[in-house]
Amino acid sequence: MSRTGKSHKRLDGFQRLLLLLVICMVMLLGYIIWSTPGSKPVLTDAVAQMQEYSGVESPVTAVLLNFRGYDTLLEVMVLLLAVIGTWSLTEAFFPVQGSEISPVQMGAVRLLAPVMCLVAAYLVWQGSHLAGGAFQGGAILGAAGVLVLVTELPGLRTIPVLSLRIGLVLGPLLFTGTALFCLFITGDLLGYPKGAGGWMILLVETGCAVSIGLTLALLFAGGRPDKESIWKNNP
Amino acid sequence: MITTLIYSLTGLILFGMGFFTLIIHSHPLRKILAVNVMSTGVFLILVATAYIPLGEGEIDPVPHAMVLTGIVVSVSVTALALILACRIQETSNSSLPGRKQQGEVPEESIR
Amino acid sequence: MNWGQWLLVSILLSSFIPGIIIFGLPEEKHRLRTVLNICGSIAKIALVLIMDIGVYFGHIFEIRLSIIPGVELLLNGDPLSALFATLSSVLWLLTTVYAVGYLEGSPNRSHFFGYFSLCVTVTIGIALAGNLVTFLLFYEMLTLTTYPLVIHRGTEKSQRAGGNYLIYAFSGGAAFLFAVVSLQTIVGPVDFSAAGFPSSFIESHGAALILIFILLIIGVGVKAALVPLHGWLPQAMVAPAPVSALLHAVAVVKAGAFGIIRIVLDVYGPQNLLLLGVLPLLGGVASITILYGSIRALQQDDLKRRLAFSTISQVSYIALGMSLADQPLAVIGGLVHLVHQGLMKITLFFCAGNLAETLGIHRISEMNGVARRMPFTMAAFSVGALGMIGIPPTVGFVSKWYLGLGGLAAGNWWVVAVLAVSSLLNACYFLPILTRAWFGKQQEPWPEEQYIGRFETRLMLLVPPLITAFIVIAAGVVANAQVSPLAWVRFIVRGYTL
Amino acid sequence: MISAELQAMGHALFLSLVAGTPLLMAAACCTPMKKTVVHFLPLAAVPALVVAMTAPVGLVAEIGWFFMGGRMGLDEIGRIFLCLSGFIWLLASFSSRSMLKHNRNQTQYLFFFLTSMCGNFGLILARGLLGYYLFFALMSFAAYGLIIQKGTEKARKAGRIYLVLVMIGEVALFTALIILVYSTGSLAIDDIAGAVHQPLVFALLFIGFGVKIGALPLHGWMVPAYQEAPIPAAAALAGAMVNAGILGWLRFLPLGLTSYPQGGLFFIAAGALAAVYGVITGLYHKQAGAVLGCSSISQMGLITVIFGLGLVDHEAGLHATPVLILYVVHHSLTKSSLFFGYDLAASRGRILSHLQVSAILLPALALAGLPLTGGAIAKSAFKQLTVTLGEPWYGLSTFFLPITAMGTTMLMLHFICLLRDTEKRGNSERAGSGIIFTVSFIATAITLWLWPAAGFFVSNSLSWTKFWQALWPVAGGCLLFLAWRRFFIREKQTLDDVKKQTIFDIVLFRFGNLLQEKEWQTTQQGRFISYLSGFVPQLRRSEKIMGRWKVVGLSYLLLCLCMLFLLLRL
Amino acid sequence: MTVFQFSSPAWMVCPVILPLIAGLLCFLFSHRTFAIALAAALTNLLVVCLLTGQLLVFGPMRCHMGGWQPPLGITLRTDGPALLMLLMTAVTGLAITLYARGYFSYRISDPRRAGRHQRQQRYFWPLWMLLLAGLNGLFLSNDVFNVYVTLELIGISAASLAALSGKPASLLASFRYLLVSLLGSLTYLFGIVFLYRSNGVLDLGLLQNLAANGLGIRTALVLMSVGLLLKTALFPLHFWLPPAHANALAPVSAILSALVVKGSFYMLFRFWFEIFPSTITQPTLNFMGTLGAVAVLWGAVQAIRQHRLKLMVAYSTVSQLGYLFIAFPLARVDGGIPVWSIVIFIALAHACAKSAMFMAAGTVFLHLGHDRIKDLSGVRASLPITVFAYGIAGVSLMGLPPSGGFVGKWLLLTASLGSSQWWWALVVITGSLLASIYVFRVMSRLFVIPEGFSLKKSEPHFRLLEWPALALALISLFLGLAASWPLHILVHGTTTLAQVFVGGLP
Repeated sequence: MSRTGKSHKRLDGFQRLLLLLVICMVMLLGYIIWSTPGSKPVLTDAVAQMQEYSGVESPVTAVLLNFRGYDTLLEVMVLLLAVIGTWSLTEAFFPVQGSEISPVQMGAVRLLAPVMCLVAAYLVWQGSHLAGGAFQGGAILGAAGVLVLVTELPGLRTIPVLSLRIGLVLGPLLFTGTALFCLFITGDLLGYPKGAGGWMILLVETGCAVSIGLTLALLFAGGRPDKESIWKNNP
Repeated sequence: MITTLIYSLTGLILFGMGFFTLIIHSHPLRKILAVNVMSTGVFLILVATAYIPLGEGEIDPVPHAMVLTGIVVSVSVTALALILACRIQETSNSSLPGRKQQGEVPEESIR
Repeated sequence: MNWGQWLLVSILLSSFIPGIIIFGLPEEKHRLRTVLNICGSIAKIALVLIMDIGVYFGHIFEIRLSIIPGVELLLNGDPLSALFATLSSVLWLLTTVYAVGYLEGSPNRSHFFGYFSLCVTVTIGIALAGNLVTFLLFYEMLTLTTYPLVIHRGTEKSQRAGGNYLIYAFSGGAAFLFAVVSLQTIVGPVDFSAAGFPSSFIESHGAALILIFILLIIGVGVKAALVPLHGWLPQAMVAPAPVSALLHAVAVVKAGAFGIIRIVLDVYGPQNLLLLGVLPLLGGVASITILYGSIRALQQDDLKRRLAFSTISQVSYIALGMSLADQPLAVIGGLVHLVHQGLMKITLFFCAGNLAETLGIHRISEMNGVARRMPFTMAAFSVGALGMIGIPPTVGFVSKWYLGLGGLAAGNWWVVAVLAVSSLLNACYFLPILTRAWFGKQQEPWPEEQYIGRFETRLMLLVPPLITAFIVIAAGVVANAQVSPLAWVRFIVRGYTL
Repeated sequence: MISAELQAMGHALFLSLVAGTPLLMAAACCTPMKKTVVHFLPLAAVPALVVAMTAPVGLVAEIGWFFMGGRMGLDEIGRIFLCLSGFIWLLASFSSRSMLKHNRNQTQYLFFFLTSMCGNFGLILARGLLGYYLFFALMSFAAYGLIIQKGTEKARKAGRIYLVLVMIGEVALFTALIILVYSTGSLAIDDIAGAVHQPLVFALLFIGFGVKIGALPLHGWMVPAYQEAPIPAAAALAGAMVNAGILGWLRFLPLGLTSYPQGGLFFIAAGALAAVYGVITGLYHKQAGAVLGCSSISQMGLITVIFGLGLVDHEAGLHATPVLILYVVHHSLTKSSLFFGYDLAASRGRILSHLQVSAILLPALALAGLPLTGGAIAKSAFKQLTVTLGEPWYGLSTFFLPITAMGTTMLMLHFICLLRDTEKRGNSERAGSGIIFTVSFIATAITLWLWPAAGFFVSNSLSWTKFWQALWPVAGGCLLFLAWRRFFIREKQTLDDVKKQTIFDIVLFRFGNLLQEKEWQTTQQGRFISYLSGFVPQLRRSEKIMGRWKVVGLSYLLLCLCMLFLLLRL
Repeated sequence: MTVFQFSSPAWMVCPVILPLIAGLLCFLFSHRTFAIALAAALTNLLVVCLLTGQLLVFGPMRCHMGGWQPPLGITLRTDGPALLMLLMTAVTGLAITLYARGYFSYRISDPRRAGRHQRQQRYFWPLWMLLLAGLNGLFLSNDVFNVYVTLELIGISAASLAALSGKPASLLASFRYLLVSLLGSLTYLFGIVFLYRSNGVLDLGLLQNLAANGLGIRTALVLMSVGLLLKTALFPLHFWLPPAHANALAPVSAILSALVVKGSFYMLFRFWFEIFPSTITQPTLNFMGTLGAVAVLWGAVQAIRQHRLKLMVAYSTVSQLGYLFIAFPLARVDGGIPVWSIVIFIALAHACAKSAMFMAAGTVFLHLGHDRIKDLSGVRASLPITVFAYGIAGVSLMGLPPSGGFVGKWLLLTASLGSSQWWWALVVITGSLLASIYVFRVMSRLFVIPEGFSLKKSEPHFRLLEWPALALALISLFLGLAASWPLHILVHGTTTLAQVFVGGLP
């Protein structure tokens, strides 16, 4: 059994049985995939038809933030939830105290971080017509945040907790606010008013990108900041 | 056609492997990774479906949006799970001070 | 809602509201609690009497409340329910008075009296139930409301007894539920009516109906303590005496017996049962119970346990009467025993409680000469015991008489034999108690003599058994009068075309 | 109309007084008035005598509400019995009154005394089945209180034996009555006359009333009860209450209307055996009361024989009835006067004068049938009856009657001897016991002579042959007794019925032990739970196993596959 | 504005958006979080009542997100089952909100660990509000993929909530819960893939109208069902539930047991009974019924032998969930009341009763500092209302009349006996018998006041702990008497469901 620590070397009978079953299952599903070639999605045409009303040119963004914007709204909440969850669990423990950081790394990060922010902003803007958008931008931002965290630069650490919270909530709140605003204007949740779709989506995406970036960075930090907005084991 | 099939089957195999790892291995990190592999497999199949019916360059944007959402969800859950695992490790280590350096969660507790 | 419906509701509320208020009362306000209890019970008696009169003159009391299609709550005042309701409400008043005296100074009284009132509410509900679903509702609630009373003492033993009680009661309830639903799926919603369901179903669903009948009887038989299902009753004796009185005479056992009556007379109807041919089964079980209970009672030295086994035996007279459902005389005997057994048994339990509370006597072997110390209590006890044996002119004789006549009319000689043997056995376990108490010589001091006062015990403990003992004799002596349990039962039986 | 109703009410009240007076007085015993009750005790029996003397025959009163239909009435037989019982109860209450002056337990005694009196009177007047049964039961159970009065171990045992037998009798009677009522559909005694056909009912009635008169298999209570009861109570028992059994037979199996030869044979056999048995066992008793009890068994045996003869056919029944009543009257008076004599002896101690001894000897030998006494008249009537009935019975009586007479003589002499040895009971001499005895003695001596209804039998017995026939057994008995006393009596051969194991004990202890208190259903709380808890380790383990990821994976896979198979219909 | 009209379908978004905003605000602010949450819960209840009124007046409604009709956009809709679930969530949620307030303020009043408890409260509110939003979203959703997102929302917040207490046991349980939840979601997503491949639509309404007999659809259904079953903790996959539910904080336990499992079950119910009823075969239904039956018995037996109160209650959930599945094989019985409505009704009754029971258990835990069953004696003296609530909730779980549980069981019995499948009836009856054993095993302890017991005064905070539990228990009790009302809502206007079940099956 795996308890002995040799699990990765040899499989016992039970595990073999499991393996067999998994293989059966995979083969069965594979057969089904193979035998059902798939039909032409109804949606594709619809998306193509409605593209022009969506306010953006990229179909993916249109689906994400307009046609199925409600999904995305909830999804942003999922991300926020992850942060709340981690914060409720533990305090941040990164970075490990006392590890030496080479000056090269410091320098590189100092150089890279603003560039990454720029790239992120570009990606968000680009999202309206090409591949890109809030998530991509947010990911880059998050990476920048991680770099800053790794190098113990004061950037993130000195931000007060309240500001962090605001930053985290900014995107979702903006999104929800926009949705509600649309509800009042057009009677539909996220039903962007005609013509206003483009910039509203951009607004939402920008807010979300900031929040997503912050979220990812804070997830990396692995816990809540303590009260004085300074990481627990700040030297 | 065949491309999508290959993608799909690869995704399926990834799913199966992930699943097998999930149920066989007891280490929390492995489990988290296994789940990630599984989700990757599912995303792969999903992305593959986007190509199916259309010939020239056009893709179905809906699966893409779905995959994007899925990835975000996966990231969130992974993060949460990792931190949970760490926390479990911390608490179990604090109860067993001798094993602090080992970093291994007792298997019994995870099963 | 017309006045009749208000009456039904207020009959239920007259004990429910005091019960709820009592739950909220602090422990110290015993005076207020007593007043509430007594007022509630007097009001209930008055209301029930009004209903009796109404029923006698043919007024229809009925409330229907449909829950879902097929499940309807129906409260109904017919002569049979009036009988049970009157019995319960009268005995409740006495038991309340007794309990107030009995529990004087003991802890958790507001809890006790709260459940006490609820229990009676539920019992009256059983009496008034107009269909099987309503009956089931109150039947299950009865288990719940009596359980806290059974474990009132809080000892390990009482908890075990309570647990056992629950297991039995809930198993019975489960069987009952199963049967009720099955019956409904076959014959549709069943209201209690003199005719029973149409006999056309018997041809199509004979076997199922027999099975359902057995299940129904098992369901109510648990509370009525028919023999294989009686195990909880002797154990429940750990409860305080008023609770035992309540269990045996007013509520639980009676509810079971009443259920048997309802099932036989109103759900199936004697004619259908005759066609199905299941009545001998009931009769057999009842006879076995009668004899078994008596024999077991013989072996007990604990007074209350002996009384408990005696209850097992006596309540089955009712079942015996019902097993001869096509014979009006037997039905009269069974029905009237519902009242009579209640009166006699409550007397006995009051007296046993008096002995325990005043002198600390729990065992029969400690009772030598106790009648000299407590003559009135033992006089009441003797009346109850003689009634149980069936000595005229007590009420016990009246029921036996009608049962025997009914048995003969049905051509079942064994009924008379069972009655005779059971009388003998009853004598065997009651007469020694009496002789001990009256003519025995006190050899050692009473186990714990607690009360020394003007009367032999507290007045509130003394009066209820004397009243019930008086009724035991009086109801027998005036059995033939216009107003007596027997007369009412005859009135009931006239309503059935047997 | 109103006057008729009033009259009916008046009759009802009049008849109710007979049983009601003792009952009311019994109720008064439970109140602080009990001291007064003692003084007026004899008054309780007075209404009975008054009614018996004055009420017209055929007086009937209905009390509809009473106990499923109460019906009272006085017929000829009832009048005789009421008269007899009233007289004996009167004497007994006088005697009791003097006894009670020194007794602390008077309330209890009074209560039971009065209650049994009430029962006795009530059953005589009852014209309904249930009424008869009610008062019969009342009397029987109340008599238990009298028997046990002394409170000694022996008395309690005697009471217990009595109670068991009474209970058996009650149950038998109940069963018999219920069958009778079922088969006739009526609750009135008059309607069931001659309705008894089933052997079962016969047997049940024999048992039900036989207990009261000590018929043979059911005689066990009599000796100890007479021995242990206070003497006035014993007198009432022997003189009045016993008769209730006879009356019962007469009521439910009215002679002349019922004929049942086999049953009659059974009665005769049982009676004859009892007659002999009573005598033989009596000789071994060393207590006067017990000896009287045995004599009662024997005499009642004779009465049973008479009754059995009456059952042979209708004709015989008509003849037997007066004989039976005659014998009953004779026996009651004689036996009660013997008890009062015993009382006298007991209150005086050894110092009985010869006069007194010989005075007691008279009723004693009257019982044996000494010529010119009631006994002789009764026995000649008996013989006359057998003559009427024809051969087998006549032969029997010529053989049987002298033997019982001899035995009774021996028994009575034994009694007298014992009486002389009786130790003084009580603290002081009781006033009036002499007077009471005298009254009863006179009654015994003259009643039959003065009773017009018995005139036929009296005149019948007055002939030399009859005289001789009556005398020789008595004389022979005397001789035999002397011989027996001389040669056979031994100390160890005394019987003490009280110590015998009774059915009651057997039921209580043997039977109970057999069934051993096994709490197989009740001791274990929720056997179901304990049964479940037997599985606890397995359950816990399996639940743990189900939580393992591998097992989870397995079940997940299996679930997937199962559902795939089910849904895809592969 | 049209939006605020009674007839406006836009009210539908409120149950999602309001808790969402409340959650964000709760996270943002550190004070007055309770007030925000309470306001959201109350408004939620009001809106749901309004929606119910809407349903009764106008029948089922649809609300298109962003104004896009399906297949393009996402649709929310109300119908009977959805509204009943919403009502259940709103009522239970309100009670839990109040209870949680009492719970945390009691714990914070203990100075020793005030900090930790304050922190727990701090994060409890946003998590709970987002969970509420997720649940409401799930119940309203009419889109397969949207369901996935809401499931994730629920899963993550539930796992975080389960871990809130921070004890090792709860962390472990929560970790496992998270993984299971993820596995379930992935399986579900896998199912969506098949669904999308076969039909290319995600809207439930459209899926329902398709001739759904293809291999892909069936596979999709299997995968989605298995994923949902995993989250619903049906018998062989229930392993994660008891530790997660039992080790969480009391209000969290109530949420998890009463609401969260119902969410995934509700979707399963929709797929099986509304969307793909014609795809489902009777053997499959029997299979589910069998699993349900085993769950009923297994859960009850395990509950009987637990030594801790909360674990017992958790196992009772396993058992009670089985009842929902027992109704499956009876689905095709046509009678007075369609069986699918029974399922929802049972879920409703169970939600109220179980949350009341967990609340009571939590209060007892707070009061005594432990929940070992054998040491529970004397609680009645100090917490009479809690014990009463426990008892009434127990009555409903046991299925004694007149509780909601009784009516549910009655309907199940009627259906099973009416279709001559008496074995299900036997299981139902046995299950309730076993339930009575485990309920009263505790009850007998709670009721007893041992000799020389010194009364522990209950504190003012307990008012907020005791009354919500009692209220819910009473609701579960009187649900039986008012059963016709929820059943009326259920059937009202859901013609599609009704039609399918009365005659639309192969």
